[in-house]
Amino acid sequence: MDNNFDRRDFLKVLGWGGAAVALSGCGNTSVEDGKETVVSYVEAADYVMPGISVYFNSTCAQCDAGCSITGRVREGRVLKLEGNPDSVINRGKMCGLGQAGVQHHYNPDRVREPLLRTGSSGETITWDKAYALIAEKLNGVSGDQIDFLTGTVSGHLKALLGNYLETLSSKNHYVYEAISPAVQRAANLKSYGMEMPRYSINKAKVVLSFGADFLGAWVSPVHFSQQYAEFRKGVDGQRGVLVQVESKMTLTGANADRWLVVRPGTEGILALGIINALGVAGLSLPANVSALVNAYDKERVSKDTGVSTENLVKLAAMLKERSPSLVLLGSAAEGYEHGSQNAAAINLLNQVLGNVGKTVEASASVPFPQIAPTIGNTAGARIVNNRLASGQTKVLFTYGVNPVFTTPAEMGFKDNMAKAGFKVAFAHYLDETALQADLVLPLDSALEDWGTQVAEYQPDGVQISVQQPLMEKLHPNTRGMGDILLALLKQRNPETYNAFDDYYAYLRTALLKNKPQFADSGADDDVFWNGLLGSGIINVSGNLNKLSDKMAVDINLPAPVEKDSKYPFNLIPSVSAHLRDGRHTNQPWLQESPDPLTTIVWDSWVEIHPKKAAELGIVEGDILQVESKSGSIKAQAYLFPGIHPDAVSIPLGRGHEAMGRYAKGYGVNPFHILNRVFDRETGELAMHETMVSISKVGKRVIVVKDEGAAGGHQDGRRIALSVTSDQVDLSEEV
Amino acid sequence: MSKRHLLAVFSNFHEAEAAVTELRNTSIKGFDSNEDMIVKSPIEHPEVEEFLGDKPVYVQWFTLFGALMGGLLGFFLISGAQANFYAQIKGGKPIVPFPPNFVLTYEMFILGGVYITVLGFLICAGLPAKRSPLYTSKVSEDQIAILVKTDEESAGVLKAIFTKHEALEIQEEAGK
Amino acid sequence: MSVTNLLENWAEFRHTHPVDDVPHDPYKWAMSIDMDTCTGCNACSVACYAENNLPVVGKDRYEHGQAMHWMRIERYWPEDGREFPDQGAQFLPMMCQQCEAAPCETVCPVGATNHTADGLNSQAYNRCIGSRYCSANCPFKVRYFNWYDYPTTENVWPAEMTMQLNPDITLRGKGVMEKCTFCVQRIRAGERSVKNEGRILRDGEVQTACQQVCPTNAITFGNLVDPDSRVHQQWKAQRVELTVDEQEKDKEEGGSDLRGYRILEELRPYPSVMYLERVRESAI
Amino acid sequence: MKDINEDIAWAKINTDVLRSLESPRKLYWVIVFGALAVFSVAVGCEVYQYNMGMGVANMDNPHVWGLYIATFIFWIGMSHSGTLLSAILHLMHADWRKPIYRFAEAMTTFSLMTAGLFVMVHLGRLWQFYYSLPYPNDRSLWPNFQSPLLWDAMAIFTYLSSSVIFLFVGMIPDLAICRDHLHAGWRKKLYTVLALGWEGTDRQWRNFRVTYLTIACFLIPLAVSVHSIVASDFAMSQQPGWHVTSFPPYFVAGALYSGCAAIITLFIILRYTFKFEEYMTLAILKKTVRLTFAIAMVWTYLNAVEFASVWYSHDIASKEVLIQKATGPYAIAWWGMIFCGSVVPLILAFKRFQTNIPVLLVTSLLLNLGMWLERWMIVAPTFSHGIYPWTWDHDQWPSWVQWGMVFGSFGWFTLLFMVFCKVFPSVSMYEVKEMVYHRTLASKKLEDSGMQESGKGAH
Repeated sequence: MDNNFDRRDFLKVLGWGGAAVALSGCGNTSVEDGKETVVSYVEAADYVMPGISVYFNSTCAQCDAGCSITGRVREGRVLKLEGNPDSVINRGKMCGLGQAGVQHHYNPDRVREPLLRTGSSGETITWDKAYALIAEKLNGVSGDQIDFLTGTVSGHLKALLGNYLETLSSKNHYVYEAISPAVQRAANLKSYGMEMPRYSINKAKVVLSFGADFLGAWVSPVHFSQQYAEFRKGVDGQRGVLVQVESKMTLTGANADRWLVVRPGTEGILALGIINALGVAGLSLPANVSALVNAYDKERVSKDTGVSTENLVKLAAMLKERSPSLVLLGSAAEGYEHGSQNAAAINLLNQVLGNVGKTVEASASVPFPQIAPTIGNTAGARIVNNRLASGQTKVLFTYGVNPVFTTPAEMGFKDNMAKAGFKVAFAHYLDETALQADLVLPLDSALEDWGTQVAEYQPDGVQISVQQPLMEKLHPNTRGMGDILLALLKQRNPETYNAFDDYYAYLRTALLKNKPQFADSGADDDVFWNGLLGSGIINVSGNLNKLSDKMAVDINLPAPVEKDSKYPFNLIPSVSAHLRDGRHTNQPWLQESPDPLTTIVWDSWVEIHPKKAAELGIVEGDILQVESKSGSIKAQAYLFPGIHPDAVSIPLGRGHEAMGRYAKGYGVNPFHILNRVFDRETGELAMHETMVSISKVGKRVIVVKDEGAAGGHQDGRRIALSVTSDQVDLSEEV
Repeated sequence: MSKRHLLAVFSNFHEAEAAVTELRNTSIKGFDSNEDMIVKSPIEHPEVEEFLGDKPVYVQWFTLFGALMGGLLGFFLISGAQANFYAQIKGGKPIVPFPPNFVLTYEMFILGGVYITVLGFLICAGLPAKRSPLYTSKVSEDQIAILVKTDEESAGVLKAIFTKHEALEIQEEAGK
Repeated sequence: MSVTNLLENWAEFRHTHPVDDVPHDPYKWAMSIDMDTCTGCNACSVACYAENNLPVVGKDRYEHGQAMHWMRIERYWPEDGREFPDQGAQFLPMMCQQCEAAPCETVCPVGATNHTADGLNSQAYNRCIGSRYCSANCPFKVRYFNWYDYPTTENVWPAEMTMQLNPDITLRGKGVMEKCTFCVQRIRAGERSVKNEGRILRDGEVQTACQQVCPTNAITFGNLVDPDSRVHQQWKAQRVELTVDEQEKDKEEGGSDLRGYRILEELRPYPSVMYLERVRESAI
Repeated sequence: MKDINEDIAWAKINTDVLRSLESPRKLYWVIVFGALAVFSVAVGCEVYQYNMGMGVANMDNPHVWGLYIATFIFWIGMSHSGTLLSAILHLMHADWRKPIYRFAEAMTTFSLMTAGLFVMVHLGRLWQFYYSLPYPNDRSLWPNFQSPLLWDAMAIFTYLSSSVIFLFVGMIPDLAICRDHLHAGWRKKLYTVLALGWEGTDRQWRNFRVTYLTIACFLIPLAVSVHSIVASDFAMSQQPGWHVTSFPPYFVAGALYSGCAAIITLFIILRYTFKFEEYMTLAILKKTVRLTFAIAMVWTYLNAVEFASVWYSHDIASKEVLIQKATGPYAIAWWGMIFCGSVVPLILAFKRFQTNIPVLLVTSLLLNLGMWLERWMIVAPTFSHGIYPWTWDHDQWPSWVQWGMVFGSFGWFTLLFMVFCKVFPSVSMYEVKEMVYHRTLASKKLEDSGMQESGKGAH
């Protein structure tokens, strides 16, 4: 038997199977219909075993954490995604968002043909025509008039994209992520010498988190969840203690031993207050730090932040006693005009506690800079928006972003987009941004496409994750992003790129070129390649970054702002682990998966503290108008005890006006009422700086949620039990 | 010897009773007061049973049989079915649990009792019956009737007794 | 003949299960869930949708309480009137507890729900007539009824979405009761495959979808009668017995410092799921 | 006041009752077509629900039972009055039952048939209902005999068939009357067949008496068992508010209560529609009313017992369900039940209202409303506020499909009842004759002894 099997032939076979199933599902009942796509099970290919599932490794593309997945494939259809146990990132586990990847793939609202806008209507065109059109439109446009706005990119796609930009002589690649810990990266670079060090929650005895939702949506949640499980089991038998400081309870806050509600924006003050208290408790502080925190005595800090002095002292005592600890910071601390200062203060606390090098460790950098991830931030969209507004951009390409949905309405991205002569959207769905484009090019789903991914957060060395198709294309006229870029490159530079039939060939060639760095011996190309696809993972050691531990004391925190009588509430746009910035809202499992804290499904809500609600006469289900300086939205009220009484919170991700049947028309979009306020140092959008007023509009609805009329009370029954650590003996546990 | 039927209709219960008593006490050839006399009445007269003399009723035996068989059948059918049901364990109870089976046995006991009693009634009362040779719809209104069967020659004697007791009407079977 | 069978095996038919018997040979599937590591992230619930062909019912039907989440995450708040939940919320993954003495089984008029020899509470969809008595009698309310014909309902599985459906399990039409099965399709496949090798399943060879996905390994599933299984060791360490309505350790003076317990144990359903209490630090 | 005029001619009894079988009045047709229209609402609802799924009834996942089960119990309860009047009072020789027991028995039969419909429409897969029947099959599949629902099915089947038999056996002499006195036509043929050749012979009467008595003896424990089994549907479960020891007697009392109330209603309607004033006399009505009052008080007492035993128990969940009933979203219905079931019947204690037909009509309807509410309040609150707080659900409200079905069932019942009244004598002619006969004898005896006594006195 010929052992030199070809993965692509195999996929063709698989594809027939998939197509056959698809056709029979579409009502082709006649035997003659589509007989060319029928797979003979009498003479089935080696890989199709009717009734037997086969498993292929790939990489999850639902977020940028780079979890490795194993797809269960049967009769040519991918059925379910499971975690790949060999990955150091997710170690065989997954999150709900990752599970829903199949619904991204099978989504009935995917774009299936290239679409060209003519006036107010659109038409489907062929790919040849689309490529020709791009070539035509790029003709005579100078490089600096061409902008690429993409989400986080890494791997060979990034390399290819860089090459394309080079042939266009454009440097305008802007990477945009609406929800991104960019302020923190800048602060980390100052404090630790690298943007994203490795955090070892599992080695810490105490984790103090300033709004870092590491169990929900922060950086690499599946990885941190596993660390968290180990942390709870304890180091040296001592169960880890989690203290969460934030103004609105996140999923992580809900799992904390002590959840401290803090006045919005005063996280930095609290961090300095803890340093002060540590000093008082006897921890020796460097003189400059001591001078910095001198003014932050417990009474003042308590007054400013709302955290009681008792808690402050207890917390400091525990941090001092139990070492190592770990201090994390998340979006709740970053999202202010003084976000960088908050971040610096919090990092300083980590340094004072001596955690750097123990629980904050050096990360490895990717040895191939051309495939290292380029991380997005909100500045990307801001710059493109300005360029569009001033007419500097003539041709705009968007990929993996939806700025019309995720930027504040005040920025006017939608209107500014119209000023560009030609907009091309590489898209899976007709989302809000694609609707504004002149040309929409349909992409393969992540389960149909080739690629490599390198995650920003690398827990151990560097893991390059390989993405391979789990089944043949569902729709014949979608293309992989790599294939499109290759086709576009061939337009500009045929000599170099005609050598590659397609992106697959490019990828294989590129990876084989680096074989010596990946494989321990000079293995045969095919053996190496098949091994690579089999594991789905390439582990390289990478270069360990140098961890610095320079205590920066030039921290200048503003006093807490007084309440504005017109807009008395802080608006906290909350990030849910499933919906993130709204790019997955059209996956019905995620829409119907209850928000963990409120259990609400399919809709948006305004969280308000019950005490405040009672003051204002608000009950659950009242439709509230939430108004900021830059706009207003209406959503149902939900009385939520885990929020500061002076804050209200609306989750991000819903409120789509497009994107298909499962997303359109459900909920509201708080991105649109965010004020245009930016972090002073980094220029990142200060997401938590929007002040709002709320008013009842006189309508009441039934809140659609899983929680029953008891409202999360057990009513004296022994259902979900809790015990304090001194009453329980964990030593004998298995 | 040929027999013929006579039907005497009385409006007064006491007259009928007197007639019956006389018939019972009179010896008439070819006429046995136990066998050949039927009293038809519009209502159930307990007195009729008295003056007609002891006539046994056997319906109760049917009842006893029916009820016992119903109960036994119920219990064994149900327990037998349970013992043969291939996936049997339910709720941590034995496969043949007594309390529910007793409830059902009880119902079957009653069901058997009622059904067989009615069957017994039909058998004992001879229903459904052919219509007797002489009948008057007055019986189902307000009058009481005595149907007798006798020899041709004794008919006159009977008629005389009926007339004596002020029978409203005497029907005779058409001669053969 | 039924009556002969009845009389011959009388003693066997009068055994009380599982108290009198040692019926769990070689398997008794059970679970334990550590609520100290469960974060309430809902990954298990989504995995259950993916594995078990659960319909997404949509907003209107969710509003009418007709959701089909076999695995639901309940979120509880402290009830002592404190202003802020400063010890967080408490999450409880709740699914069919696969009771050994299941209240649902006795009441089904057609015997659609039974107990299997390996200790599962099974549900025969095509036997179910939809009297819903089982749900009425379930203390945990973890049975879900098909109020509509979801396979033919618009936007439940439109077009290509049907290709995702797990062919190992049926789609349930209207009028049928369903519930968590402990991923019985995986168990059966596993049992069959090792039967050829003449052995029984080892710990970890069969995982439920929720267990497999759980990012914090809060869910342990396995064979309770296998001394090498983690679930067996956990139950043993926590001194939780399957067939009692009150654990010995709870009868001891001063209570127990072990955190294993079963929900509504006092109703005597003998649940097969042990929960481990959430722990909260006392020093802060 | 006499229960019946003793001088009434037997022939007149025949003509009066038989008149009700012929040439219907316009009012009759109005009622029949009205009932048909009402019933068609239920048919429409069922067709819709059958096609769409049970969801259109707006039940939800903890709250899986609704008005269907509540109304099922209501109709089962209604059926008990027939047995009470014909069997219990028969054994107790209360002869005033005689003019009214026939329609009460018919009511038993038809309300059981109505209740059966609710079992059917309640099923999620109606087309597979036969799975619940114990029929032999190759696969040794049997229904689950442990399920109280199966006991229910068995008890109701027994009860329905026994009631039909009892009704029929008791009617044979009357069918003979009909056969003898009606004009030729299809009816005459029908009665000829059904009368089985009854001629009122001494042998027939003798066996008839024993049979009737025996079945009556069976029917009493049967009726008690039927409603205590219905109570077991709830009491055998573990749910708070259902798991109550006193449920079986409570259900039986409730059943007799609602049945008696329904008898009063139908008594008044029949008396008016068929001009039965001479047979359905006010004196009998008065006795029925007093009986109803007594049962109302028994029911009230059992209600109080139930509340008290829940209140003083340590079963927190049950206690909360009770509090929830009185204060939650069902409070109106619950207090309505208390008012209609325990307060309204106090009217019946007043002599002047015991024969006041308008007052009694309204009262009896209110009593039945109260009893219907009682059944709903047994079923629903346990679901909406059960043992497991997470699934509490206080928003569930039956949809129009459920209400339509409940409404339509009254049409179905009325239809059956009206057809029965036209085809079969709704007053037992032979027993009224017996009643008149025995009363005459009794008063004659009284007169005789009275004369003797007065004679003695004259001495």
